Formats: sequence, structure tokens, C-alpha cells
Amino acid sequence: MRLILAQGMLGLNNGVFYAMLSLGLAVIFGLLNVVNFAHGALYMTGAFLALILYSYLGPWLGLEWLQIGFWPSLILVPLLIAGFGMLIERFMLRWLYKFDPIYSLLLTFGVTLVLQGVFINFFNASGTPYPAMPEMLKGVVDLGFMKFPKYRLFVIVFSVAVCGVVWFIIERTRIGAQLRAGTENPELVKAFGINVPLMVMLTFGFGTGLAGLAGVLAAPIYSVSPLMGANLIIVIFAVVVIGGMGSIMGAVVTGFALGLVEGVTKVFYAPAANTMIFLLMVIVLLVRPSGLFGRQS
Amino acid sequence: MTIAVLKTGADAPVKPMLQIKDLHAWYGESHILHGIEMELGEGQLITLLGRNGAGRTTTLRAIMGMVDRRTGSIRINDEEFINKPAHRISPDGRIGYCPEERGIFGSLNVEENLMLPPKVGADGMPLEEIFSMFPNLADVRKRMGTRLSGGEQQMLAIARILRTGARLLLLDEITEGLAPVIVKTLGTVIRDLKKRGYTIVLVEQNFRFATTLADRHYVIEHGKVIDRIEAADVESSMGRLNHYLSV
Amino acid sequence: ADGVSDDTVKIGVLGDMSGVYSTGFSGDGAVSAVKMAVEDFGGTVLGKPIEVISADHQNKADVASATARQWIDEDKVDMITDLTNSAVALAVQQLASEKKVITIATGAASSALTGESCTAYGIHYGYDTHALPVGTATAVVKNGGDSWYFITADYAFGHALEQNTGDVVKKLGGSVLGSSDVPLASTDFSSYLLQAQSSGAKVIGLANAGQDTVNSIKQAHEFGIVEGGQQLAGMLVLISDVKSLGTDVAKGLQFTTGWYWNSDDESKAWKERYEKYSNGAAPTFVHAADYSLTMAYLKAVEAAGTDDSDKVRAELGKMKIDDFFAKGGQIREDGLLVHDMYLLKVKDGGTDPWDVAEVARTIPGNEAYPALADSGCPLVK
Amino acid sequence: MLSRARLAPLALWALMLGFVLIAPAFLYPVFVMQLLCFALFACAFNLLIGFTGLLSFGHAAFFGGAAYIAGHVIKMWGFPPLLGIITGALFAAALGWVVGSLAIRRQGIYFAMITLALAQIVFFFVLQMPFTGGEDGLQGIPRGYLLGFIDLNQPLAMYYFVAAVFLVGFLLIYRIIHSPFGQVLQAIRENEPRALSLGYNVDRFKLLAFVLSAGLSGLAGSTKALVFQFASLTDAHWQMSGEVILMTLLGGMGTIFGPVVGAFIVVALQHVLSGIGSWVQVVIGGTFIACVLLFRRGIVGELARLLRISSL
Amino acid sequence: MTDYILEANDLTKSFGGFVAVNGVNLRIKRGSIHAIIGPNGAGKTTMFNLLTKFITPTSGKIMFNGKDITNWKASEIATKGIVRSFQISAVFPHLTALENVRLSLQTRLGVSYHFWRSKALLSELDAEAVARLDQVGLKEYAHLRAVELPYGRKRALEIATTLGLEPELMLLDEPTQGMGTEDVGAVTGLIGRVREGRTIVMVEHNLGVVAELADTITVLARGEVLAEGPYEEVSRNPLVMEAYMGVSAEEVEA
Ligand SMILES: Nc1ncnc2c1ncn2[C@@H]1O[C@H](COP(=O)(O)OP(=O)(O)OP(=O)(O)O)[C@@H](O)[C@H]1O
Ligand SMILES: Nc1ncnc2c1ncn2[C@@H]1O[C@H](COP(=O)(O)OP(=O)(O)OP(=O)(O)O)[C@@H](O)[C@H]1O
Ligand SMILES: [Mg+2]
Ligand SMILES: [Mg+2]
Repeated sequence: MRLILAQGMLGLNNGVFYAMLSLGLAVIFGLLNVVNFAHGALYMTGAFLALILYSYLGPWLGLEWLQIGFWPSLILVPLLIAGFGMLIERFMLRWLYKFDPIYSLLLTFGVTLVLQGVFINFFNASGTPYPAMPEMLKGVVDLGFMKFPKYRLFVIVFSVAVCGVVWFIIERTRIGAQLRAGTENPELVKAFGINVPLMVMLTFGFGTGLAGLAGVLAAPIYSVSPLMGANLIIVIFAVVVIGGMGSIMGAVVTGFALGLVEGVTKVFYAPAANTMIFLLMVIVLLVRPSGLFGRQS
Repeated sequence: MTIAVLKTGADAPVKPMLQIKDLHAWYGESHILHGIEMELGEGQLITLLGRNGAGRTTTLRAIMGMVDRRTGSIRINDEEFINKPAHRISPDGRIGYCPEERGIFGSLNVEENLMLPPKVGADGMPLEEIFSMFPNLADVRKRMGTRLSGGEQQMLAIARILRTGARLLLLDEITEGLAPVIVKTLGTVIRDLKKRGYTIVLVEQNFRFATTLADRHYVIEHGKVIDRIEAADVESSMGRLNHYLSV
Repeated sequence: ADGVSDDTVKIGVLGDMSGVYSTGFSGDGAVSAVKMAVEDFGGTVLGKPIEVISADHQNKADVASATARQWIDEDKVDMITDLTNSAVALAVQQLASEKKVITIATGAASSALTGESCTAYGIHYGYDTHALPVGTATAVVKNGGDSWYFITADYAFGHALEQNTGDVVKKLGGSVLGSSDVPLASTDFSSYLLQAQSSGAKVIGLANAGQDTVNSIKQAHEFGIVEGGQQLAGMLVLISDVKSLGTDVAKGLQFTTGWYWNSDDESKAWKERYEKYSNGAAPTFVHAADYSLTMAYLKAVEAAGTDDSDKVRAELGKMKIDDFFAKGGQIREDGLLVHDMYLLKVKDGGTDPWDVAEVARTIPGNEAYPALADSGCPLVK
Repeated sequence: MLSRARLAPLALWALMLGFVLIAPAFLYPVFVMQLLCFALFACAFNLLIGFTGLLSFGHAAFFGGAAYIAGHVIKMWGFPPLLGIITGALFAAALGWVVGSLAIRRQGIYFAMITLALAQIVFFFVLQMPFTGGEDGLQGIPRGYLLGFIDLNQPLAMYYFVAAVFLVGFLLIYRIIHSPFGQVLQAIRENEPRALSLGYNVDRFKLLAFVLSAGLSGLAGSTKALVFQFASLTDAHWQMSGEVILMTLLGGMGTIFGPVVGAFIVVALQHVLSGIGSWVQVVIGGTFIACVLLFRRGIVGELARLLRISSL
Repeated sequence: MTDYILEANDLTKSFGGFVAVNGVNLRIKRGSIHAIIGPNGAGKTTMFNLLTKFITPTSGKIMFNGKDITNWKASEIATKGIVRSFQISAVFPHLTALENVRLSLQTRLGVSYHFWRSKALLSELDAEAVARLDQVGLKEYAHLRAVELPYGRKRALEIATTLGLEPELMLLDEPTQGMGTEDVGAVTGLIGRVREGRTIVMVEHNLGVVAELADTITVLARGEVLAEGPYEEVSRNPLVMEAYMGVSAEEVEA
């Protein structure tokens, strides 16, 4: 039982990343009808930017004292990634909307390869540890059934909050209202004088920014490696197929839940843990092809 | 069928607000509008009449840039709009558009729907005034768009553009599928708006509703204006109109 | 055939240039060591130039074997070395032997290379999964760590290391409670560590290497496992790993290695030369092995008067290998280089940044490695 | 006089056959064999994307899966090489049936994501099944004797065997495209609801196309396993699925010769650039982006357009 | 055999909470042309989709020639004699006109799954395909790709293809939509010609066409049947005038 709880906590910890990434993917897909394959790579880039800002930027600039730590990175990196995402949207994706959405998938796949390749070249394929975990988050908390690292607990709490905020923005504010309206009827929203192309660009930036944020959060846990996003993105796709692209809530809940399921599976039959999510996907496809939270089409 | 020659109204006494010349529009490959010509002075109200599928909705959508392709000339307050991107048309022309299918967003509640279109002018109606004009809406402020009755949706669609400060309103079949009592309310509202100096293009199947309001009628068929009837001439043109519109 | 084929002696360094083993084991460091040896040898042998080429096998056996195949078929490589990653080494050794080309694996550890998968042209130089636990596991069990749980890199090397370590533990009366197989280059070991923790074993044996080892040790600390009373035993640890862990995390860690730069003056001198040669990068024992084997190979070519594989292999078997790296070394029929090993213990930093450990015990070659009679190699039966 | 529309395909046929026949005289045979295996793989993939309009992001599962099965039956069960690769192909077809049945429940972008995820299950199986050798791969697959007497360890014998497999596969694909079945596939790709309204059971056609494509990919995979005497995780990895998409896209989706050209370019590129390490990935990714943005028709597709020929 | 080739009983379809078709009863007389009219969004296309099983009804029953076909698959329905056209033109754009028509003939050969045979064997169908094209005046366009045909001819090609299946029952969704006056005339004439020996159900906004062709008219409004009968009767029905034509009953009287 203790082990189930403990693995469950770890699962939840992974679920954080499933949730944050599928959230960003859902935001992007919802408005642009683009499946952003590069989402995993942007998550990886986020982690690397955090690492670079701390360990490499100073030396590169010849300013040895310059070390941008975790907290500033938590704000800076998502912005940088969002900016990068917006460039991709503005100069590449935008030309593809009028074609089959398959082309945007392939484009972002290409972007993934480029990003991976670049980082493998500069940092090699194995992981580099991120040394700047904030002091106050070092150490463990005794949860009774296990000792759980403070930082990981922070990540869980923080990302639940982020998901909540995103949900609030999308579902409860005027910007969110515009986004949701844009999803429903982009043509009319445009006719109301809202600059939909700009909004699309910002949304893409926002979605990718979330990936960057997840990357920063991941950096102190997993070592930062060029392939960290590659395997994740496929899991995220399965999460998305299971959850359905219907709702923001759906993405988040499915993400956390599947992390949990995966964690608990490790207790019973560890080798199946990797496949568990994919098997669930098969079952969902058989029973409810549009996904758990998806709109029936 | 007879195709009447369009009489251009050179004697329009008011400042022209909207002038359309040789407007063509396409959906994909289908060529829907074949050279629409019309004009409208400030503060006036015109209606577009015609049978189902004649192209009236498409005329409004073409003005809003919501067709796949359009050519010709659309001038609003002497500014050319034919090449404007869709999202600049409403703000630059201070246009409010109320689409045929009402365009209420199901995932937004009434207030969010109301607040969605950005302001295009300073003199938009404040919310209180809107709610006093449509008391029904005040009661359902927090209800989601999908849950509204047809009448409520229609009112919301009109209210939504009044808030923005638009001066030129394009209203498409606002009485469609509504109970007579709501139609009457809408009639009052439109009259009121006209009094306040709004310029209005009304697409209507409900001819009776239209005649009481309009300064002028355009009859559209197969994407062309086939006749133009001034309010004063309606009585004498009843025969012609019946021919155009009845079966 | 006498003389040198194609008028050059070509050495191929097939290593992990970008992956988990690219620092410490393989990578540029290995290429430098081989090149340095070639230069030290004079750049020519039997009057013919010596050429060194290198490639990245990306830890993929198929990439490695395709590269090796082309090296042999097209580029006429005479000897292939490094071969860090046991899966790679096994694949290439097999292929090369079919084509009668000598391979000298260093970074790879699996004892299968000279055991059941041995070949007539395959040599294993430096250490293996049999020798590693002899020092470390023995020391740990003798200290009371008699129940083990393994975290194992899920491929040839990890399984061999787990197997061999388990044998040592059991022989000394200890027990193995279980194991978790972890894919190579994982970044999150937490759930496996929890399994290990809840198994109640006194010792968590890390049957992995490189970055994997570093990450598992780090995360064990992160989850408070060591404070919780369990002991970690890294079965393959490099001094570069110790450095990247930091001595506070690694303090007290014991590990077995094939060479330690600070064990004698000759080694110290070589380390200094190597550092100069490779712009300041310090060598690990794998790099030392790379240097040593290159020298040995070239000497054998010279002695044989040809680069013909059969003759060179015979010379290598006859030679005594006794340099700064291998003391009392001998390459046996099964391809194994038997030499002394060292049990090191992490200490607080000395004067040199690389002075992270002290030699706790020198393990004589015949204790570290099984006797030829006990070799699983079909060639010696 | 032959018209341009007839001459151009003939020229390409001649070029391809000529190359296949004499290539080993001036190129490293193993390299050419690799080219041919990937060319067949890309053609098989193209059957789906180019002629049925389905983007599978999981074709590595069939390529790699078949490689393992062929390797296993040849190495452990002593199957002769030809029977071995046919077994591999049949296995891939069966796997294709399973994956296809699930995936065609969703369309477009979802289809791609589902095939990707399902292929990942296959990947994990390959990783964990005892007979596959996990990360080590399945090594040392003997080439053996073709039909009992042709020694495939002879480089040229092996080469012409692979060339024959390629040509048979290519001709089969050519025939499928130009069969009554192919005609229906094209109809489905162009207007699925219309095909349905004409009485075609669209799902069954798609599934059969999927199975054929999977089986032929399997043929390519098993052959590659025999060439390298190796089945490895790389063959089943999603990046392989991406590579075959690139080959097809680059050469020209929905063209006959495009995938062959695309495969040649990609494989040659990887070969030539192998010295620059991981920059290869960057180049490949960049090529992807360029293809998608600049010439979605691919090389052969653009050529056909320049020559104003409807298909090449 | 009943007099009615197709009967829909109490057919209902709801999307989420929204009921697009609500308890519609529809009976189509054999050999007639039956028009369905009604305001936009009345549920006409949805009706077509239900009748051809492109979507599954929420409830209700569909009978074809006295047989219950409610649970048949779309492709099955098509092969058994109910073929539809689409509101937006539906051809195979990159196939030639001939190939388009041939696809509808091909089903009879039973070779559609034969991936190992050459499509040359389909040429035995060419003569008939050309005849079909001739019927709609497209003979000289046989080798042009469909995408190159003007809009009106595409609709004609679509009808020729539909005819290839020799359907007992044809469902045409707005066959004249988006056409110029001359094309409307041509298509009307074409429908008049091909009605011989079959039943046609059409959705059409162009009342001229409806008046000329239809024997019976069903008026749908908000998913329900508002009126049914011959054109003269329906067009005078005050409910219809109000809901569809937009003139109220008093106006008519006045
Ligand atoms: N998105 C579209 N794509 C293709 N054709 C369209 C589209 N929208 C409308 N049409 C066609 O354009 C023509 C004109 O339509 P429009 O909506 O302008 O008619 P209308 O006069 O407003 O009639 P009503 O609203 O009564 O149907 C019709 O034939 C219609 O079928
Ligand atoms: N898949 C769907 N999901 C939700 N609502 C739908 C769906 N399909 C149709 N509807 C709704 O059902 C109603 C009827 O649609 P339908 O297409 O049958 O109208 P129609 O009578 O054919 O109109 P038109 O003359 O414009 O073609 C419309 O309000 C439409 O929005
Ligand atoms: Mg309209
Ligand atoms: Mg319709």
C-alpha cells in the first residue's frame, strides 16, 4: 500500500508534465487545428534555456558572475519559448493553414528534428544536470508513507495552480472568451474586428510558452537532455487521444490521471508501465473513439 | 422574368455612407454575386429583398470580407474597403454585423457574448442602456449561449453590436423564426435606432416588417440587383414585388 | 601475406561520441588517447603510415555494425577499438571476426566478449563485468551489506554486470532480493529507487554506468534513501562520475577500476602528458587502456612484420603487457587481458582536482578474472 | 514519336532498372542494398499516403517488426532466407491489420497520432520481448543459402537477391496503383463521401490498403535485416517512421518514382554527412521544413508538373 | 411491392441537445419526383444524411421497398439502389470524366478489391460510361479531368455518375445551387429526362425548378414537416407562406 501511494505520487509528478504539455497542445489545437509535434522539443528547449541561462550564458558573454537562476528562468524562459513559437507560427505555420493539417504536423516534426539535432551537437545526447535548484526547495518532506523531495512537491502544486490559471484565463476572461469564440467561429470573430491572425500567433506563443515552463520545471528533476521531449510527445499524443481534444479541463485531468495510472502500474507490473497509456488508448478508441472528453463528431 | 434596369439614385439628398459598385463574390468555385450595385445615405435604412438563395446574405458577408473572394468596389464614408483584411473592416468602417445564423457563441455566456466584439467607436451604448432596451437579456446575463431561446439569441446578437459604437448596421434576417411578439419588439428597436441616426441595411424575408421601416428596397436575384423601389413607390409597385417574391 | 596491406595500418576508433558514454568512457578522449599512442610510436610502423579514423556509433549496435562493415569492406581498416557499449562491442566483434579483423574492446564491459561470445580476433582490454564486482561487492558484503537489490541498465552490459555481481554476493553468503531493468539513458530513476527501497535490501547495486550511474546516485540522495539507511554500490564508476557527483554526495563510495592515475609515478606522468595532449581533459582508466592497447597492437604489428590479422593476433598473445596501465598483463586465448585491478575509495579532495580517491586494495589479476579453465569461451575448450 | 507523357516515365523506368543492375560496379554494394530496402519501404508507405490519403506515423512498427520476426525465424528456427523474409512480410501485414482496424476509426490528424502511439506499443514490445535482445538488437542473422544453393554471403549474390526483392515489390506496388482497387483508392482519396455514396465500403478499402502497405514495408524491413544481419530498435523507432515520411515527401507523394528518389537522397545524405555527427538530424529536419513550405509536390512531383504530365 | 419506395417513420436526429430532425414521417411514391424544401437549417440535408446512413438516426425507422434498412451501412444502401448527390459538387477532381463515371459502373464487375490485376480490364466499361456521359451531354469531355470542367458540367457529371449505379432512388441535394440561369435550365431538363424509371428526391431552394419538376413537395421547418402535397396546394398553404416564403396569412388575404 505504501508503495502504491509512493508510486502514485511519482506518477502524479510525471502527470504534471503530461497535463501541462497536453494543455498547451490542446490550446494550440483548439484554435489553430494544428497538432504541434514540436511541443516536446520546445519543452526540451525550455529546459536547456534554463540550463544555459545559469551555466553557459555568463561564460559565453565573458561575464563569469552572470548566473540566471531558477526563479528568473521560470519567467524568462517561457517568454523566450513563446517568442520562438510565435516566430515559427508567423513565418512557417501561417502558410500552411490552407492545406491539409497534415502539413503542419510534418513541419513541426521537422522543427523537432532541427532542435534535437542542434542541442545534441552542443550538449551531446546524454543528460546534463541542472545545478540551480533553489535552496529553499532542497530536501525532503515526510508524507508519512514516503519521503518526498520538496521540489517535486512544489512542482505538483505549482503546476496545478498554473493549469488552474490557464483554465481561468481561457474559460473566464475576455481573452479566453475571444479564444473560445475564435475556436467556434473564427470567421465571425474576424468580422467583429478582432485580429485573428495576431490572436492565433499569440495563442501559439502561449501554448508553446507553457511547454517552455514545463521544461524549466523539469530541469531540476530530470537531467536536461536533447531527447527528453521526444519520447514524451508520443505519450502526450496518446493522452490527447484518450482525453479528446474537447476541453481544457479534459486535457489537464487526463494528463494527471494517466500519470497516476502509469505510476501505480509500476507497482504491479513494471514492464507494462510504458505501454499502459497506449493500451488505455486502444481501449478508449474501441469504446469511445472521440475520447473521454471529446466532442462527438 | 423581367430584369429591371437599375436606377441610380443621383438625387440622394443625404451624404452617402455606403456605396457598392460591381460587387462579385465567390464561395470556393461558386460565383454567387454577379455585380451588385447599391448605395445608402447616412441615417437611412434599406432592405434587401429576394428569394431564398438570391444572394442577400452573401452581399452582407461580402461587405464584411467573409467570402472566399470578392471584386468590385465597396466604399464606406468614401474610403475603399475591397482590399481590407477582414479584421480591419469592422473597426475602420465602424460596422456592426448581425449574421443570419445569429452567431451566438455557445461556449460563452450572455455577458461574454456581449463583451466579445471590440469597441469601434466612442459612442457605444452602455450596458445599462442595452439591458433597458432588452430587459429579457438582463435576466439571463450568466446563461450560456447555447441555452438561450431563439428570441433571446436574436436580441443578444443585435445588442452585441450596439455596444461597440458601430454606426452602420448590417442585419440579416433578424426576424427569422421568431414569434410575432418578438418581431414587434424588434420593429420598435429598429425604429428607435433609426431615430438615433444609425444607418442600417436590413435583409428581410418578412416584407411587412420591412416596408414599415425602410427608405428604399433593393430586390436581388441570382446575385444581381434586379430592382430598386423607394419607400414612396411601394404601394404602386406591389404587383411587381409580388411577382419577384411570391412563388 | 607479409607486409602491410594497402600500404597503411588503419585503426578505427568506433565509440560513443555523443551519448551517455561520450564523457569518461569514449568520445574525443578515446580518440586522443589512440592518436597520442600513434604519435608516441612514431607515426609509422614497418615504414608505413598509421592512420586513425573514428566514428560515432550512437550506442546503436546496428549503426556500429554498419559502420564497421563499411570500414572493413571499403576503408580496409585493420583494427577496430574502443567499442564502448557492450551491445555494440558484441555485434562488431562478431562481424569483424567473420571478416578476420582484430577488435580490441575497451569501454565495453560485458564478460560475454571473452566468454560465450568470444572470437579468434576479439580482444577485451581493461576490465570486465567479472572483474568489477570482485573488488567492490566483496568489500561491501564483508562490511555487512549482504542483501542486494539491483538497478540494471537494460542491455547486454547491465545484465552481465548484475549476473556477475550477484554471483559474487551469493558466493559470500549474501542474497539478491530483486532487480529493476531501466532503459539506457533514462533520466528518472525515482520509481525504480522506490522499488529498491521497499524491497528492504541493505544494498542497492547499480548495474549501470556513466550518466545513468550519476543520475541514480543523485536521485537516491534526493529521495533521502541513503539517510534512510540503505547503501548504494556503484559497480562501474569512473573518477569523472565522482567528480560530477561531487565528493560530498560520493563520499565513502567504493568502486573498482582498471587503473588509477594516482597509483604510481609512471601513471601520474602519463596523465600529465595526456592532459597536455588533449587540452586539459583528464583521462579515465578507459582512455589509459586505449593508449596502452594501441601501443600493444602496433608493437605486435612490428614484431609480426605484417598487419595480417592472424599473425598479429598470435604476437599479441605472446607479448607480456607491462606498462603504466597494465601490470603483469597477458592477453589470453579467449581474448581477455588479465591484469591487476584496483579498489578505490572516494576521499575528500586532494591537491589535484582529480585526486578524488585512494587505492584501498590492489586486486591481483588472477583474483579479479576467472582462470582460463573456467572461461566460457568455446575456443579454449 | 513518343509523346512526352509516355517518354518521361519510360526514361525513369530505364534509369531505375539500369541503376539497379549496374550500381554495385561503382558503389559499395551494402550501401546500394540499403538504398533499395529504404526505397521499397518508402514506396510501400507512399501506397498509403500518396494513393489513399492516409498519413501513418507508425510505419516503423511494420518495418522493424518484420525485421525482428524474419531475423528470429531465420536465426532460431532455421528458415531459409526467402521464406524468412516472406514470414516477416506476412507478420507485418497481420500487424497492419490490427493497427489499421484501430486507426481507421479516426481520421486525418488523429489517424496520424494513433498510428504513432500504436507503433510505440510495438516498439515497447520489441524492447521487452525476450527474443528481440532488447537494446542489443537481434544480431548475427545468417544470410544462408537462397533456394538451397545460392550462397548469400557472396556480396553480389546477396545484392542481386535484394535487387530482385526490390523490383518485385516495386512492380507489385505499381500494379496495385494501376488496378481496379487502386482506382477506388484514388477515388476515396479525392472524395471520400462520394466514394461511399457510390457504394464502396470505404473502411474496408482503407484497411486493405493499410495491410498491403504494412506487408510491403515488412518485406523491406525483413530484407534489410538480412542485408545487415541485424534487426535493431532503430528500425522500429518513431524516428524511422518520420524518415520514411520525409523520403516520400521529398520525392513526391502520390508519384510512382518519387519515393525511390526520395529514399536515395535521404540515405545518401545520411551517408555523406555521417561525418558531421548529429548535424545530419538538423539537415534532415531542415529538409523537412523546406519540403513542406516550398515544394509539397516533391522532386518527382515538381518534375511532372514542369513536364506537364499528370503522374510519374 | 408497396406504392411507396421509401418510408421514414418518426425519424429523429439530435446533435447534443439540439434536435435537427424531429419525428419526421416521409413517404416517397415510386416513380415520382419528390421535393423537400424549407428554410436554411430546417434539416433537409440532415434528412438526406439519415436516409443514406451518412449519419445514424437517434430514433425512427427507414423502410426501402418494404424492407427495414435502418441498420444498413452507407455503402450497402448505395449498392442496393439508393444513391445521393451532395450539396456541394461531388466529383473525383483528378480523375477524368470517363473514370468518374466508370467508378460507378465498376462495382458490378466485382473486381474492386483485386489489387493484383491491371485496371485495363476496366476498359470493357468504357462504352457504357461514354453512353452515360452522352446522356448528360458530356461526351466530348470524356477525357478531361473533372477539375477542369465548369461548375454546371460538374453537376451534370455528378448526375451521370449517380446514374451509373442504376439507382432506383436518387437523392439530389440542391442540384442547381450555385449555378447560373442557363445551367439551372440545363440541369432541370436533365433531371426531367433521367426520371424515367426511377424515383427522385431533391432538396431545392429554386422554386422555379421545384414547380417544374416536383410531383409532391414536403416542407420542413425546424426539423418538422410543415406541409406536404402538390406544388399548387403547398404554395398556397398559409403556414408555408409564413414560415418559408415569409409572408403572413393576412398579407396573402389582403
Ligand atoms: N458557404 C457557401 N458555399 C457555397 N455556396 C454557398 C455558401 N453559402 C451560400 N451559398 C450559396 O450562395 C447562394 C446565395 O446564398 P445567400 O445565403 O446569399 O442567399 P440569401 O439570399 O441570403 O437566401 P436565404 O438566406 O433566404 O437562404 C445560394 O445558392 C447558396 O446556396
Ligand atoms: N453535425 C451536426 N452537429 C450539430 N448540429 C448540426 C449538425 N449537422 C447539422 N446540424 C444542424 O442541424 C440543422 C439542420 O441542418 P441541415 O443541414 O439539415 O439544414 P438544411 O435544411 O439542409 O439547410 P440548408 O438549406 O442551409 O442546406 C441546422 O441547424 C444545423 O446547424
Ligand atoms: Mg440569407
Ligand atoms: Mg442543406
